[in-house]
Formats: sequence, C-alpha cells, structure tokens
Amino acid sequence: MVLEGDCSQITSPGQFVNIHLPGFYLRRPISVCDLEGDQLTLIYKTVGKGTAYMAERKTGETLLLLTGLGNGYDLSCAGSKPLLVGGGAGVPPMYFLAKRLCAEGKTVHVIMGFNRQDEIFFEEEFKKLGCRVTVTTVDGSYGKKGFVTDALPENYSYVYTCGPEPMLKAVYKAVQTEGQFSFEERMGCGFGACMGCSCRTLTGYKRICKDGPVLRKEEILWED
Amino acid sequence: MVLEGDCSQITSPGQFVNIHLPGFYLRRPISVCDLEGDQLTLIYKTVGKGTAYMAERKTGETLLLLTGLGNGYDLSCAGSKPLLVGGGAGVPPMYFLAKRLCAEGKTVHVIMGFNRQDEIFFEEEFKKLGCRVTVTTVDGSYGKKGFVTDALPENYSYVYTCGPEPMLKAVYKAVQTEGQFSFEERMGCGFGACMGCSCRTLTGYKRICKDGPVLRKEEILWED
Amino acid sequence: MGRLTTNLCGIEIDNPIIPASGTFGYGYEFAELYDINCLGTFSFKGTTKEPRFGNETPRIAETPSGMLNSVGLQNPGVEKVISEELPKLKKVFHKKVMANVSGFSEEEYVYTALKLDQEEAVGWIELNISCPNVHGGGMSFGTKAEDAAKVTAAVKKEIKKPLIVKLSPNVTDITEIAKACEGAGADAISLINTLMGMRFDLKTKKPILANVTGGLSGPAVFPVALRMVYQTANAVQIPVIGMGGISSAEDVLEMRLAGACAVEIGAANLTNPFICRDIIEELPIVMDKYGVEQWQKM
Amino acid sequence: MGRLTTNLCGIEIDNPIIPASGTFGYGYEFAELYDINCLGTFSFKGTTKEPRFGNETPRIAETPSGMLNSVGLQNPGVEKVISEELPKLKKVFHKKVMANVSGFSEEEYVYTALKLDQEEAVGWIELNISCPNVHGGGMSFGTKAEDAAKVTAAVKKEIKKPLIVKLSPNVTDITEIAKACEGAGADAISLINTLMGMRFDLKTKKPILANVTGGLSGPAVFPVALRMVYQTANAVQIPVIGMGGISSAEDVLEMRLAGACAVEIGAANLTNPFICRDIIEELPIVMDKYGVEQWQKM
Repeated sequence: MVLEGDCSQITSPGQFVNIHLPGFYLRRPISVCDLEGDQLTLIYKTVGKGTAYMAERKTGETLLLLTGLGNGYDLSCAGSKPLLVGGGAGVPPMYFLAKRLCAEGKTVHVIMGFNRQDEIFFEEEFKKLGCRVTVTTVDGSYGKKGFVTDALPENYSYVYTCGPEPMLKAVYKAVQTEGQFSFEERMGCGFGACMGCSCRTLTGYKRICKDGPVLRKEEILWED
Repeated sequence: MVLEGDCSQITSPGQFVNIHLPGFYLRRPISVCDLEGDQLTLIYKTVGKGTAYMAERKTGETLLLLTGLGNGYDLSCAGSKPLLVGGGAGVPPMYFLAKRLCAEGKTVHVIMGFNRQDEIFFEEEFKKLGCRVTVTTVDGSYGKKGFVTDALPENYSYVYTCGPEPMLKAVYKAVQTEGQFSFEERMGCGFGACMGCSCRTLTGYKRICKDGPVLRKEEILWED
Repeated sequence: MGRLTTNLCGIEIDNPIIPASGTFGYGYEFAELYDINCLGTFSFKGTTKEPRFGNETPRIAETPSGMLNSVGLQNPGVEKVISEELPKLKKVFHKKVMANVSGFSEEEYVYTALKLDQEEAVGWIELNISCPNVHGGGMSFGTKAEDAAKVTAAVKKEIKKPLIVKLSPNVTDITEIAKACEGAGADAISLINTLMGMRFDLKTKKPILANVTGGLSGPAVFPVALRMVYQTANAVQIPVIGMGGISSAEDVLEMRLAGACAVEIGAANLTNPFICRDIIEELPIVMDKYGVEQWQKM
Repeated sequence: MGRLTTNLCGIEIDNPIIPASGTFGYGYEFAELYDINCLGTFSFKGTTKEPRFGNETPRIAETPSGMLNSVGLQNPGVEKVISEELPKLKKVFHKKVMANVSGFSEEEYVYTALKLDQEEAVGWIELNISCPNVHGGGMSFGTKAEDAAKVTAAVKKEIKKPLIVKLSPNVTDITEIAKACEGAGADAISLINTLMGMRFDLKTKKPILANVTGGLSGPAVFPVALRMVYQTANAVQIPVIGMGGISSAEDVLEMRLAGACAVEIGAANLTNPFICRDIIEELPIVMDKYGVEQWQKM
C-alpha cells in the first residue's frame, strides 16, 4: 500500500504508523517500509478483518493515520558492515533501514527468513539498493533451508533485526555483536498513553509503542 | 437515490425497504418513491448520521437492503377520484401510489404539504403523471398558505395519506371519506420479528413494520 | 452423529444454533425467508399468563454496535400462544421448540410454564428471570440469588421437561445466581439477557425510549457475555447456553471456548434475518479453519 | 463566566471535558500533540503506594466499538509520581490536576491519597475503587456498599481536597454503592469504570488477555454508562461525573442530560489523541444546535 501525505514526523527506519480503519475500534500499527518525500510505502500481510479491509482499499481513497510513532533504529551504531535480519512481516522495516544505511555508504548484508518460497517478497528491491541478500526458507523451497540464524555470516559490525519473537530470541543468542531488536505487542493507543504494550527490560519498564519498538540488545530481558 | 436490483418483492405503493449501512447497527427504513422494473427510487431527507452516510454514496456503489416490507396501500378502495395527501417526508410514497392509480385511469388529486418553499420537491413529477396538484406551505412562501387540511377539495372518493403524526391526525379529523393512513415508528427489524414498533388499533395490536405501515381509517386508535 | 450435533439436556439437536426469544417471534416471519428447520431449535417470544401490549413506543434505539429495546414482553398470553401461535409454529417448524416463560409472580411463572410444559411441540422451558423492561417483575427475580432459586424450584417441581433458567447480566456476581439456580434444580443456564442501558434525544432532551431505560444487545455486549458465560461455566456443572451479541460463526466458536454447549442468537436476527442459517452453513468451514472436528468435543 | 464553565466541588474549571485516568498518562505525551491547557482538567494515571508493573501482556484486545484492557495499574508508585511525574506534568499543564488513587487495602488508599493531597498541583483526589484488573483489590472495594463506604470515609477523614469516588458498573445496584459513598463523605461520584469482559483467540483457543478478563471501554458501553449516570444522579445530591464511551460533543450533551455535571473521556483518547481538544471546540457549536446556552444550566 502506497500512501501520500505529510510524513514529516517519520524520522527513523523502524518507526511505524497507526492506521484508523472505519468499523474497527483500534488502529492498526504497520511499520514503515519505505518513504520518499511524502510518499509512504507499507507492506502488510492480510491476517484478519482489519488487514483484509486495508487490502480492499482502492486507488484514490483516503485513510487517517498517525505517523512517526516509536523510537526507530539508531543508525549511528551501524559500523561499516551492518547485518540486517528480517523474518516474515519483519522484513518491510529492514528495507527503509537498508536504504538509509546504503545511502550512508555502508556495506549492508540482509538476511530474510520466510516459511516458504511463495511468501518471499522484496529480494530484488534489496539487491537494487546494493545489499548483499541471503534468503532462508524453513521448508527449503528457496534459498538456504532453515532459519535466519542458519545463515549468519562470519563478519559484521552490528545487527538490526525485526521479526517474530522466537526469531528475535534466536538471533539474540546467535549473534556476536551488539544490536537493535524490534518487538511486536498488541497495542492500545500506539503513542505511549495507555500502557497496553509494556514490557520489562534491564533498564526498567518500557512501552513497546513509545520507548520501542526497538530495544538495544543489552537492555533486553527475555520473559520466559 | 436510485438503486438497481431485484425488486420483485415490492408489490404495493406504501411499502418500504430497509437499508443496511456499514457502521450503523440498525437498518434505515425508507419508503418506495418509484419503481420501474428493477430500478428503485428512494427520496429521503438527511437528518442524522445514517442519512448523511446515504447521501455520501457515489454512483456504482452497492448497498444491502431488504425490500417489499410492510403491507402497502390497497388500491382497490380508491374509487374514481382518490385524494392523496403527503406531508414532507410522506410525499415520496405518494408518487409511486399516484403513478399506479393514474395507470388505472383514476382522477388523482395530490395535496403536498411543506414548511417552506425550499423544501418542495416532485411537484412537476406529479403533474407529469396527470395528477391535479395542490401545494401548501406553512409559511405561505409557495402555494396555499397553511396545512394540507386547509386545501382539502370538495369532492373525492377516498383518501391515501402519509406524513408526520400530527398531520395524519388532522387529516383523519378533516376528511369525509374512508381512507388509508401510513404511520412511522422507530423500528428494530422492519419485518415483524421484534415487536419494536407495535401500536394499538381498534382491531388489536399491530406492528407498524409488518401489519402496517398503512392502517385503514376505521381501525386507527389515537393514543393521546 | 453430525459434527454439529449437540445434546441439550437430553434432547439431541442438529446444531447448537438457537435464535433467542424475542428476536424470532413464533418463527413464521422467518419461515417466509428460509426453511427454519435447519435450526437446532429456537426460543419463542416470551410468554406470560395474561396478554400484554408491553411498553409504549418508542421501544427501540440504536447504539454503537448495538441496540436498546424496551418491548416489555408483548405477547398474547399463554392461552392464545397455545391455541393460536403454536399451531402456526408447528406448520413451519417440525422440531422441538424452546418455550420462553416470563411472569410477575412465582405463581404466574409456574402457571405459564406448566401450560407450555404440556405442549408436545415444546422441548424445553426457558425461564426468563431477567427481563430488564418490566417493572416489579422479570429482572428482579434474576438479580437476587434467593429469589432466583425460589422461582426455579417452584417451576421445576411442576414441570416434566428440562428447565433452562435465563440470567440477567445486571448483577455483581453472576456465579452466585447461577449456582443458586443449579441448586434449585435448573437443568441448564442461559445467559446473558440484555444489559440495562439508555439513550437521550438531544432534540427533545428526553430519553429516547418511552420506558426510559431498555436492554442493550448486539455485538457491543459480546465481550461481557463471553466473560459471564466463562465465569458461569466454571461455576456450575449443568450446561450453559451462551448468548449476547453473537453475529458470526467465529463468535459462536468463541462462545464455545468460553464454555457454552450451545448458543442463542438474538439481535443479529433483526439486522440480518438470514444470520442463523448463514452461521449454520459457515460453522463447519470455520471449524475446519481452526482445526475443530466435533462441536461437542471442542 | 464562559458558557462551558463548570464548578467541580468548589473549583471552577473552564469546561467539563476531563481525560480519564489511564488514558492520558501524566499528560506530556498529549502535550506533544496539542496544548493540553485547553482541558478542564485531567485525571492522571492511577497511582498506588508501591510501584507496579501491572499485568502480563497481551493487555489489549479489540471488541466491536470498543476495547478491553487489563493493564492492571502499572505505575511507578506514589513517591516517584510525586518526585518525577508531577514536575514534568506541571511543565505542560498549569491547571489543577485530578489525582487518581488505587490501592489494595484501606491503608494503602489512605497513604497514597494523603501524599497526593499535599501536592499543590492536585485539585481533586479521585478514588478508584473499581479497577477490574487487579485481584484482591480495586474493584472489590467498589462492589460492596459497606466496603465502598469504609474506604471513602477513611480517605475523606485524612485529606483536605475534594474527594471523588470512581465506581464500578459491575454491580447489581449502582445507586446503593453511590449512596453509601455519599453517606461516607464523598464530594462527588465518577462513573462508569470499565465493564468486565473477555475475548478468545481462536488460533490458540485461549483468552486473548494474559489476565483472562479485562475492562471493556469505548462507545459500546456508552448506553450502559448513560443509564448508570442517570440512576446515580437521581439517587445522590453530590455532583456526578459521567464517563464511559464518550466520543463526541453530542455524547457529552447526552451525558449532561443524564445528569452529569462534567465528563471524563477515556478510550477515545487512545484512538484519536486529539479528541478532547476537538470536543472542547465542537461543544459550543453543538450546544447552539440544540439550543443550550450555558452548560451548567442545561
């Protein structure tokens, strides 16, 4: 979905927008996949009635959204050879991040994990940015068979990752460098007011929507 | 609003359709103004959020509606010179009725009552059917000043009327012949299931949506 | 046994979908629209000893994702229900029907329930001790455990058919009432009846409903219904029929997860008269989606 | 005196619009979006004696026209609220603020209320005896008239500022609780807190909320809120602050007709962070439309 409007609040990759959908009480948080001027690209998977409603929108329609939510990734830690690891619905924010890092002249390596070949998207887009791209599929139908952690390279300066919690945990355990991890949680407001998406960290309680969704590796406290 | 679809359930003028509007729990009952084949014309006044939503619909959109609801007028009682009295939002069903009566070769006299000139609609349409048309306005800004009952003719065979309850009551008291009166009430279902719109009549309890909206003059019981 | 088959107090019904009392009349308005024999059963319009017009109009108000009604138990009285409505009902519905009974005193409840218990078409008596729209009766029996138990026991003693007691959600502790009814001999509990609510007309500055307050139903109340069914199912041993805002096959499965053995569908019939037929058709598809083989074993 | 001016327990506020506790933090997230000094006041996040993380996540579920939350009174504890949050709050909000107080024992309520009573920025103490999301506390005080009166009296005795008691709708008779609080010295009543509800996840077959049940808010509960405000306003002499699902200036006027002297706005802040500012702007226009000159004289 490509939207046009005032996106001046979006300052970092890893931030999200929160979309009001008529007939649904809570907004849908979707991470920013790309931003060019006032043109915003969002990629989402149709999983429920809300995303189904989004998928039915036609060109020219208007949606109300809050933009620039969340802290986003801190690019200053990247080093020269950042590693970006995205799993499934965690891939889109990696694109915006890769684009910014490539623009800064970094050597970006992207690992994208999917279940099956038919879920894969954006491989070419990442390559066009100049990234080195590794795709893994759980069933081996494309790329390297296995999980993203089965495809970690030898050499990288820093890790940025986004994906389902089990993947984040596996990446956390597997990587050697510091890094930033983007988390998901059911949100109420999306801007820090309701405490609906709180989590415990080593540096205190954090709101995923406001103090996150990106946490630094060193502050993460796994709950189970 | 003109709609196209299966209207085979609509058998009589005075019947209504019940329109589902996304975002509103209850359907909106609107009386049939005209029907040509599968083309249905509805005229409604924008009074609340539901009718405002209807007014915003664009050509080509689809609405879900239940058709052919209510008993409608019985045309067999009309006699040769039926009098049709419509007040405000009660005018549209008079058009469908007048059309049918004119097609049967009746001499139809229509009295239309409005508050002000800027509310008047369909005067020309009734004339084109061949009806004699009298317009009254409460403020005298057009036609005869006063209420519909100030414009009753000398000679008519039967009365069909639809409008706000005070008007119906005034017509009831003023007319000399028998007649049929169409009532309004807040409805739940619109098809006789919920007993939301019951009223007392001289022939027992009636559901406005199913046993009505048209009651015969001789069965009406005014409640206050 | 079909995958939707449900045992409701010893009577096997083809599926757990039951239109709720007051939203389905005596069935024949809906029989004009589809063959209502596809239903598990249905609960007919609440019946009292004497005929009732009910409350004055307006009786209906719209709310966000719901509606208020204050019909107030309009019905022709039990004698006419038996002599006029049941014969018409039997022509269009050939399964056992659920007889919904209301009253203003213990004696009235017993009188009406006993009359309907003797009708062959009636499979279950559903005792409505939770109507929020009549004064000095209905709900007052459903908000005190002691009174609920008393009327339940009095009716149970007289009737032969299974007794379902329909509870009000307008209480502090639903489990207390449910346990009292179970202890008094109820064969099942159905809940929730409507939540008491109101709306104002800004033009007249008065309540929209002539009765001032009314009962809230529709999807708005679904989360409250789920919670109360869950609490009740965990508190009693007898079957629980879940209702309150159910509008889809998915909602039906949520109710099942909350502990309901069958569901009643109310307000949704009024906004989409085909909803119960549609849900019965969709239920197996949704059960497939979520890996549920048999309704009863879910 | 402006046409929206409201006297709330002796303190004049510019308008009757008050963001409700738990939906407005300590104000500064909203102050990034608009100047929150346009508000009548606001009720800050419920404060307890000790710091609390609250319940596990998920804490949020969507419902038709509403949402469930089971945050469970996450807050840094009264000492840190005073040392860290209030200074930040005072930088962005220059009017008296309403301090929302929760507890798990009478002593805790008194301790926290007394601490906050001594803060100059605090204009009112709102005693939350109705949180449905904490076990062995919160709501249990609000569902028994005797307990409600006891904690009200204990706090009232110690504090100097006006005491507002926030009631739970999860009760059989709201007027009984309200009258008990009035009798125990409450200066005002605010209601309704959330209705207890739940949802299930059909994929996992478990409740969505980690806490199993949560509090329902949003437009879905508005008719129930209106009814309870109406009943309460007719039962007590002290002012009633109405809340529950208010989402528009029209809703605010309905609450006024139900008897509320001011309103709190909760869930709507979460779906539209500008809603309170917008309502304050629209209220005079809607009052004109319905011929209302002065809020207080309506």
